[in-house]
Amino acid sequence: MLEVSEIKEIEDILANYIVKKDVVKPNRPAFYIDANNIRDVIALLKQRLGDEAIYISNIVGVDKVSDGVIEVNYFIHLIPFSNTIVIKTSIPRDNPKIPSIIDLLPGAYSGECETYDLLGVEFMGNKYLRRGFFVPTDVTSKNIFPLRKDVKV
Amino acid sequence: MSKLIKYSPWLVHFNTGACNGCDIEVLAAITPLYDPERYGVKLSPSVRHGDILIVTGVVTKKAAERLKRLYEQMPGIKYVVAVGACAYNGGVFKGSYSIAGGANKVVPVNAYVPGCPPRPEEILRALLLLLNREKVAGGE
Amino acid sequence: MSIIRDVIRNLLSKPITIEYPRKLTPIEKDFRGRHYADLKKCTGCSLCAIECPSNCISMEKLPENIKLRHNPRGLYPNINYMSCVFCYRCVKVCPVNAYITTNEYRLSSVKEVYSKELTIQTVG
Amino acid sequence: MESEAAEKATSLIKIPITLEIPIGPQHPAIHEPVLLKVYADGEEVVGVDIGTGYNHRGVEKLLENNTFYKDKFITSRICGICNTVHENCFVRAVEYISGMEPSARARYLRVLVMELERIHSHMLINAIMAEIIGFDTLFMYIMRDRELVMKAKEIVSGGRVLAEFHMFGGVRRDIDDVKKEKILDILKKLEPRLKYYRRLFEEDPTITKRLMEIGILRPRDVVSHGMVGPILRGSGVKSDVRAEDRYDAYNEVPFNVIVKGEGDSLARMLVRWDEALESLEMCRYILEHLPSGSAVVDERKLPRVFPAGESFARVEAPRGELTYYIQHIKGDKPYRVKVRTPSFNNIINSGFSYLRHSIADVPVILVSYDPCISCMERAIVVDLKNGTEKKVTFRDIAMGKVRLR
Repeated sequence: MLEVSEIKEIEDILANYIVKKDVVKPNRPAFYIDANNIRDVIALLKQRLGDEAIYISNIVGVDKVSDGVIEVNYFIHLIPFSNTIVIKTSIPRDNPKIPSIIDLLPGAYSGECETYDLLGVEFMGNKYLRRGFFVPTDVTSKNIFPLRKDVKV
Repeated sequence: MSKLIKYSPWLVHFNTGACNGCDIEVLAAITPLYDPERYGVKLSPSVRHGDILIVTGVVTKKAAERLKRLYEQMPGIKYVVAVGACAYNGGVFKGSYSIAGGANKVVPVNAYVPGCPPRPEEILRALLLLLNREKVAGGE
Repeated sequence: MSIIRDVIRNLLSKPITIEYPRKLTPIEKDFRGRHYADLKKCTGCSLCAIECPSNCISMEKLPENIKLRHNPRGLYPNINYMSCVFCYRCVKVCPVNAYITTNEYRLSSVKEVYSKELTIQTVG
Repeated sequence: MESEAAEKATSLIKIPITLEIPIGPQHPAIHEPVLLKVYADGEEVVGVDIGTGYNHRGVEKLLENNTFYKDKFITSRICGICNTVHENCFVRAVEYISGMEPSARARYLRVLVMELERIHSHMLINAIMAEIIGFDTLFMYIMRDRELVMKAKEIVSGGRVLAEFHMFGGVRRDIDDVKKEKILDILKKLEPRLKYYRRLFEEDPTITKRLMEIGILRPRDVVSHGMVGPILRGSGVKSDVRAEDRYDAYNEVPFNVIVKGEGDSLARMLVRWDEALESLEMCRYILEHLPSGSAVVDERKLPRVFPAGESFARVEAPRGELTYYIQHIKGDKPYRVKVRTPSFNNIINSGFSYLRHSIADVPVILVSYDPCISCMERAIVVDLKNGTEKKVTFRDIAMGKVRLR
């Protein structure tokens, strides 16, 4: 598990980016950051903890219809601390754009392509985004992103 | 079942988006423990020689037209066995946007094997039922 | 070290094949097989039909000649075995434990197989 | 990843939709609908594009439209070979939100079912690897011995493949002493066979010649591409979710994490054999130290509505780290469920690892990742220069019988 000292260490690495702190059950520290400095946060983590220390475990897009925002959460696993931290960002729902981290962490290729195909989040700088990565053609032809909440599929 | 393929039907197996639970049961059904080769049943090296098409999995829309093309590529006398609850009408995945909802919506199905996944013996017995080669004990 | 010794030993030993339809394979007695409702206990509350993950239980009217005091609505669950995934959610969630479970797995056929006759037989 | 590699490639291998392992005419084949476009320059692979989407069943949209109880049965059918692990991860994610606590006996039984599944999943992929390199007899032996583990799983959970064993707050069935004895002597029969196969994979020349030094992955590449599980541990990175999260009974059951440094296909398969042996020891420990108490939970008294919350559960699937993220606002239906399976990272991000290998090694490397949507059978070899197309079976590629130029 993640001791307090380790959380302290991560916090001061990311000190000037964190907007709000939170905990995702059971004990994953979560940090809200502004959407367009995701690249600096990942670069900082890689540089401070080393190349073999972090891998991107998961990219989750959540469509929050009520407050008109798409929440993009990056789950990054830190091998030395043996726990996963969550970096939460939120982008406007009508024109969801966020810088891609595929050149920093090539592991994000599958997560970004899927989030684009299912939720329509545009990852700027990732040239492998295409519709039909997962979704069948008759849904893509109607230009629908199936995981959007206001969509009838 | 026509006389020509009654004694050596070859299988073609197509996974139209299954959780591969049925696939490993089809795999177990063909290993020597149950040994379908006693009845001449074995896997055909290519679609062109296949007689029985085993369909597993919920037929996703993307895999549906491949299933149709595969069915047309098979020679004249052909039978389709839908293995598992998903191949019948989608099983627990009913209502999802990306499935065509059952193999009988794409190809004519001759026999259904219920279960999730069905036991290997049950898959073998369904083939024998289709072949009506055996006074199959129990069940109809 | 290679596999030859094992191969020779297997060549000389008896084949492990079970001649399936003639000799039946050993099945655990609590293997999740065919299950059907017992009308002596079923109260027709249709909770199993709501809870079934693959929606393969349809509640049907009892035939006219059967009147059951504990089943005022006169409904009983009819399971479509082709679409059933044998997860036994209905067996576990039934408030009166009205399901009879067997380890019968030989159910394949050319058309749908329902649990209607078995359920009616429990009373009829 | 490498579509710009197409220019200098001289031939392109398009592997069509039905990807089956070429287990020869009389063998079964696991067909998984994935499309692998291999751009080859002569014999050497220049680029690989992985086409996905044929197995997409829209599970996440389905999970949002169904109650938690129906979701438990849908999640355990996402992958048939590792269904107890999917169940466990989803059930624990909900337990973190709702605060339910399974009893000690239930936690032990959960680990027992997951470890039995790890043994049969590792045996299956080693059998398929033996098949890929043309070692048919070994495939048949491993599949015959795997039936023992399926019988043990049937005794514990009532189902050969799909165990339906977990429920929020505990398990759905219990085992008594008769079943315990039956499983113990199954494990006693299984142990010599597993040790025999492990030694065979290490010393048999037909296997080591094909697997050694093939698909070497440096730790830095493996971690940066987000690959998980035996691939990570085969390249010397010590990261196992069971040791990190210590969920269920993994803090009480002694086990050690297997790490090998070579990073080639043989190291990955040996990590899997060692893990299977480790699981067997854990199962034996669990059966002998099973705490008393009630493990079965009464599904009639479970709450239908859960408090709002957000949880991220991780579990060590046979193929790697499997994670479930649930966001729940109100009612009995989750607001968002994200399932990230190990093969999602291992296969889709693995395009980089086939480079500079000969085409005959592409199937070996692909199967060493234990793809849950795996394996290819027939390839259409397109000679870009004179545009001829040639149909060749994947087995011939794997056996190196294909002369491209």
